[in-house]
Amino acid sequence: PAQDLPEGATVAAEKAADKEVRIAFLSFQNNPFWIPVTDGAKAAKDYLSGFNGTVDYVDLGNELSAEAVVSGIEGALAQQYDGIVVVPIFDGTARIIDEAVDSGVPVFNIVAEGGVPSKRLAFIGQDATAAGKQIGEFIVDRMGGEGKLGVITGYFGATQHNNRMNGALDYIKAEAPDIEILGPFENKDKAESAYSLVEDMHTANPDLKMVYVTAGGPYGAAKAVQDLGLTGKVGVVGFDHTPENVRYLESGEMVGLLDQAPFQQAFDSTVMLFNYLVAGTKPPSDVIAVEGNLITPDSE
Amino acid sequence: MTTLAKAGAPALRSLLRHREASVLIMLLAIAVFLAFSNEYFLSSRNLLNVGRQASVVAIVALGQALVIIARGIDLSVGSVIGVSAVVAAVVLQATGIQSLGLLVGLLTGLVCGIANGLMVTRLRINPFIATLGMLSVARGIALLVTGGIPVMFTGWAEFLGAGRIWQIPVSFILMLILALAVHILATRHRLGREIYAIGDNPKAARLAGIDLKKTRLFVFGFCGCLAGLGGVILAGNLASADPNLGMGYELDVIAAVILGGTALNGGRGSIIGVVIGAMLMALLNNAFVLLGISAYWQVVTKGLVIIIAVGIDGLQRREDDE
Amino acid sequence: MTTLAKAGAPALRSLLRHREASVLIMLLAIAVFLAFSNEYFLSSRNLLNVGRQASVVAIVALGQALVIIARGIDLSVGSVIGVSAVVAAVVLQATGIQSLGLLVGLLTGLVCGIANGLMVTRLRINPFIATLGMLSVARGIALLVTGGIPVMFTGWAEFLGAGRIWQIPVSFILMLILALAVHILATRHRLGREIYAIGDNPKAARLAGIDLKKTRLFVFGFCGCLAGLGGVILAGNLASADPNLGMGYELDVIAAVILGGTALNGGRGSIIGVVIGAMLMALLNNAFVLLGISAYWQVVTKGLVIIIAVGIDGLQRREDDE
Amino acid sequence: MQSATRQGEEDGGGGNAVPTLPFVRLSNISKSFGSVSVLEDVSFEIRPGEVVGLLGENGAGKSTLMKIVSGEHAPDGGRVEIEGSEVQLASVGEGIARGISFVHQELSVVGALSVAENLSLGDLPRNRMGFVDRSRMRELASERLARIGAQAIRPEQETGLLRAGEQQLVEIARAAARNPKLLILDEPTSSLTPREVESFIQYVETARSAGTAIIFITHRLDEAIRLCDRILVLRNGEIVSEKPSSEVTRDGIISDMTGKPAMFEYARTPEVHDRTVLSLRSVGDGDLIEDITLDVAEGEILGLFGLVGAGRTELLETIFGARRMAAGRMEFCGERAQFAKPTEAMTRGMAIVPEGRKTAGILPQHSVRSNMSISSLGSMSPGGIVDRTREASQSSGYRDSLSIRMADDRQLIGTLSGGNQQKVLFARALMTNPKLLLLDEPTHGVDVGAKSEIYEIISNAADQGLAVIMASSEIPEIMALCDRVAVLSLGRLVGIVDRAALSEQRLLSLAFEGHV
Ligand SMILES: Nc1ncnc2c1ncn2[C@@H]1O[C@H](COP(=O)(O)OP(=O)(O)OP(=O)(O)O)[C@@H](O)[C@H]1O
Ligand SMILES: Nc1ncnc2c1ncn2[C@@H]1O[C@H](COP(=O)(O)OP(=O)(O)OP(=O)(O)O)[C@@H](O)[C@H]1O
Ligand SMILES: [Mg+2]
Ligand SMILES: [Mg+2]
Repeated sequence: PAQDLPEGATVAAEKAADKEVRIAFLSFQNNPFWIPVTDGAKAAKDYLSGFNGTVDYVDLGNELSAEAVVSGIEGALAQQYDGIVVVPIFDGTARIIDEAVDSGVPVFNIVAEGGVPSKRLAFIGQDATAAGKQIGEFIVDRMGGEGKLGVITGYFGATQHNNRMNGALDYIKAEAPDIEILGPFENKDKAESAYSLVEDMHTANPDLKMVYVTAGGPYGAAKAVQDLGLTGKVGVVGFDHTPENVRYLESGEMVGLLDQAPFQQAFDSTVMLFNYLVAGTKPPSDVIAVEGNLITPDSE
Repeated sequence: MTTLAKAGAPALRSLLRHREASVLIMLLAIAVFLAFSNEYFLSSRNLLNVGRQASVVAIVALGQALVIIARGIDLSVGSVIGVSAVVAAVVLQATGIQSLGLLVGLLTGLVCGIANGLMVTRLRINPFIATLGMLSVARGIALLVTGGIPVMFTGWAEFLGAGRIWQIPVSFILMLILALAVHILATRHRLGREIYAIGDNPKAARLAGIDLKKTRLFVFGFCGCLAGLGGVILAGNLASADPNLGMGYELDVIAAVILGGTALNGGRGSIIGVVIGAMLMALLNNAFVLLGISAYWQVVTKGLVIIIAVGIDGLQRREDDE
Repeated sequence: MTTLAKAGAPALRSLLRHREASVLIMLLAIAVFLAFSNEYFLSSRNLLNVGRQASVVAIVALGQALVIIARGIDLSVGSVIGVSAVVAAVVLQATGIQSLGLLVGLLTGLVCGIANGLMVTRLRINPFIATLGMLSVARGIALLVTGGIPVMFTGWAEFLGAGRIWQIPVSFILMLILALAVHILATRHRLGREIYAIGDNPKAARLAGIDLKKTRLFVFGFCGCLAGLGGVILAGNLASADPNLGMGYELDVIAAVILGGTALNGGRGSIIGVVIGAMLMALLNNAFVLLGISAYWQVVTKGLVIIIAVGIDGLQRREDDE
Repeated sequence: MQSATRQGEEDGGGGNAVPTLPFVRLSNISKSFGSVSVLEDVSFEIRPGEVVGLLGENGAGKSTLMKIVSGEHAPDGGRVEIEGSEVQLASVGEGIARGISFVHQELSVVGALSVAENLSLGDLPRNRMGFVDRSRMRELASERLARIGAQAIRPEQETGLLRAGEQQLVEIARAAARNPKLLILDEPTSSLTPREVESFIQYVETARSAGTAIIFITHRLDEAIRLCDRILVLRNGEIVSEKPSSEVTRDGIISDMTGKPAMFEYARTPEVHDRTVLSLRSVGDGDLIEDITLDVAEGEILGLFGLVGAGRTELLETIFGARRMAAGRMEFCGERAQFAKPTEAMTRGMAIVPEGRKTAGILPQHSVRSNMSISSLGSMSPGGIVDRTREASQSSGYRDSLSIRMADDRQLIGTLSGGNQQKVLFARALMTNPKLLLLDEPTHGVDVGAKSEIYEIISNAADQGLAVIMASSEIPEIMALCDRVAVLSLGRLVGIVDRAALSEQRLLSLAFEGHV
């Protein structure tokens, strides 16, 4: 029974399963980033139901941690799912993923995975370092190769945040040594903390030109720019096309936003896993890079 | 007593007898250091920023201080901040009535606080556990109400959170007024006096005719209400009410209270100390940015300053406790 | 007393007199519910998973329980988990000697714990503040040691964290052994009895010739050491030592201790209760995964269960406290 | 002081014929806390086998002196010699090692541990594995309890659940168990029943003949005269007299303690009362007391007598709303009264001076003034804000009328002597202008001087029309003050004795009713 692919999805199911195929989709839920992820999983569920596939969306809670991922995979294995789609995010999830694969349950990683290689079927997502570099290029271009750049990172030591930060900073240091970097400072993904940091950065550096927020709460930084009357003088760059962030893109404080095509990641991965289970079709490659869509006020 | 206390003039010595003194000294020491090492530190603009950054923690800490003085603890303040902000924003969005939004924000906080109080007084649940439960329940409600998506929150809340009157942040002014009011409540009002009495010796206070349950209910309700206000200010500052707002605030707030010299086992504490404690925390963050301290050292330094600020006090005191 | 207690057989009533009873009832209630609503719940594999998931919290809670029984509190356990894991991993990576890595992990925890103990006993800093400071300092050190990048951690640690003996997770076995040992320490050993004594009445304990400082130092050191072990297990399970490992664990650990019936103001508490408390927390998480409850309801449910588990106990007790 | 010491040497030993080396000798000890000097130039000594009574008003410095002997405090000046050599004890542990055992005035048992554990605390018996040898511990406990005649206490019981008196016995047993060379007993008998006191005295006799030196602090003069070989009186931190007990008289000791001639034995002339203030009909709490019926009239002092555990405290708590009244009916000032909490009782015109000054009375971190005014803040806070001038003037008024001795009413209450703390609690109760005053052991641990002042306070209150219910274990004070006495036994009212029929014999025989 052929069905139309939902908008934003790119992979179609090859054939219906003879025997019901059960897939567990493990993800988190703590901020708007996850909404399109969930939507993608739900869309895949609807879509695959026509092919004798079941997708159970399992919420791992609102606190992102490797332990939660491990417990989730353990739970899915105990419930004898045929395949698992998971958001591993952290180093330290490789072991349990290997365990699942070794016991015959393929695992598809999405969004972000740790640096340690695992036996997962494939990974679809954005390479954080590459995304950082993409932003770095944008920053250098936008700043004209000089001036002061404030850096606010989510959690010191969080792999994804580190990679996004270093991807950008390594590029900037190499290509535009005249850009002076302030920080990094930690905002623990909090917008209010980003706000205060921008306030203080601007106080100590009246010639501040740009602010790069690697993780949560970029709109707090944008709001500070707005409240300080610096719209047009200081630009904020960050990740994810959430409504809050986009609002400041429209008013001009936010000058660049990179997204991760989360809906597509969720949908495509589930269907590719299904195809592997049903038809033995391997995904096109080990790592399926999702090109980040960088939007700027001009591109709107 | 250390030589420090012995050598000082009588005035200094009498100052040192207050528990908040050592934190004040730490605060001043950092301020003096900053004044010499960064030209912008003493600018009125920077000082006002620090004031604004301290104000939400300080406002919530005012309520927390009363709870702790009455031998309780409220771990739920961070979540109450979140749920109050989103409920206020949702109501505002639905009705468009500014005053209603604000009122509902405060009321949500109050309701959470009263629920804490009832659990402690009626169900006799340990305050730590009761409010730990509320921490989870309130956060969950905030997430459910919004579906996890931040809600726009402008208007009066934005004025409270980000507005300025002659350059002075409104939230800072509000904090000062509230601190004064709570100070008067604590030291001059009958209720405040009874709160101290309950914390000092609950059994004796009860036999002296103080209504323990009513008073405890009041402190929890009041703390919840201030957390609600804190939520409105915080969300207003960002013009957006995020269901995750205020996460982890409880530790900052309790730290401010205890840094300010309030005893965790009740009966003792000053409102001025609480404000000093909150200021110290904000000043530290300011210092990191102004001095450009390297990333990981920021984390280490924060811990050390907290330890030293209280350690000075411990060192100069005799072993009078047990 | 409620009708519940009155109606029950004498055996039930004597059970209910224990504070941990109401949490045990909650645990059983959830287990029965799960057994009916999910076919996989009772599979030995799932039950062992729950055991494994509870084990780190339980192990660290064993130490925390002793600290709390002795009238202290240790907020730094989460960070100590992190710093011990990364130091162990770094040493292992540098030397390649498995035993050394493990030993250094435990030692790092011990050192942090002893530092907490010294701050509390020598500098007379309130344990809440001292360990809050350590929470920051230890995390900062973990970041500095690793430069913020997770370190591979395999070998013995992986066996401890992820290994199984006849299908039973090693960490679960370790937890049971440690729980038994600490239970015997607490109930049968002189040191354990002295810990209860100093928590219940420090003054009387001192007058009876118990060395308060030494005993307090011991409990903080022991707790730190167990947190170190917890760090090694957790990192071993993940085969990777992340400097952010264990972040936020302190609340889970303290909740497990208090759910298990330990009094926050010292002197009372049982080790069996602590294990039950940790099991309840792990079972809840398992239930969420098995039942597919949405994240937001998970948060609400978790809070409600904690409140109800302790509330049952409060309701059936008279107002004996004040 | 020198002469006193010499006199001590001559008479020392009491019943002991062999003149031995003093076990402890203190010379010119002084001690102050902050700027307050508590002990000045105190010298005395005690020999093995001697029982020395240490008497003095509240705050005279008795406990402080003993804390110096036991190693808890270090003296500011002077010498401490033990068995002939000078020592500087650094901790209680060292004192214990030297053979000094101290039963403290404040209860210091560990409530969470069993009686057996308390009895071995600090030296728990261990088996070869290093674990607590529980059967050995229990044996030791039974043996130790039996030694002081307290075999009724079960060793495995949780200590916190015992009565105060029983806890006191556990402490005495613990101190005695160490076979100390010097046993210091700081008001050990204050919460014991007469029978327990008898067994305790027997123990003291045995220990004395075994060569233990004993220092005995008490406010019960008769007990001291009966038990001790020698009596030392401390006043304001100085030893003012030291005599063999055969040479002292009650009046003599009192005038030494107070520095004034002996006080008059208080005896109240009752007035005629008719208006009933409180009436109880078959009141019970469903637990420890039941079926209590009695009336109290305006201006009357009703005594409540009974053995420890008779339920006096529970009755007062029930009246005051601090305990649930499960059965019966209460009328207060002619109206039905059923209080859910003490606040309601207080608004209606009751006030209490509770038993247990430290645990249920004072607010230790508060000033004297705040302690006095805490119950009356409602009446002195127009608009909620406390009128501080009024508070200060009220406070100084009561300070004068109850003659509370202190430097400044803003000092912490803990710095006052016990008697003065008790007067502050009276001031707190009286400041609310009650119609009914409930007193529970109002002179517990209060010295003779303060006692007579408190009697005067109580009597004056009654003269001004207050109804007073006074629970007390001290027969003399009941006899001196009460117009009628209700006697409780095992939670029931066993009789009400009128003043005319009042005698010690009658009270005791009623109180023992129902006891085997
Ligand atoms: N730790 C302390 N700090 C300050 N003052 C103290 C301390 N201990 C005792 N005092 C003061 O020393 C004086 C003597 O106290 P002490 O306890 O020795 O009296 P006491 O003779 O035992 O009286 P009581 O009969 O009431 O027990 C009192 O004024 C008391 O307030
Ligand atoms: N049967 C009992 N079991 C446990 N505790 C008891 C019992 N009876 C009395 N108590 C406790 O012992 C203490 C003294 O008992 P109670 O108040 O009945 O005696 P009382 O007549 O007031 O004597 P006193 O005031 O001299 O101690 C109280 O704290 C009371 O709660
Ligand atoms: Mg004394
Ligand atoms: Mg009594």
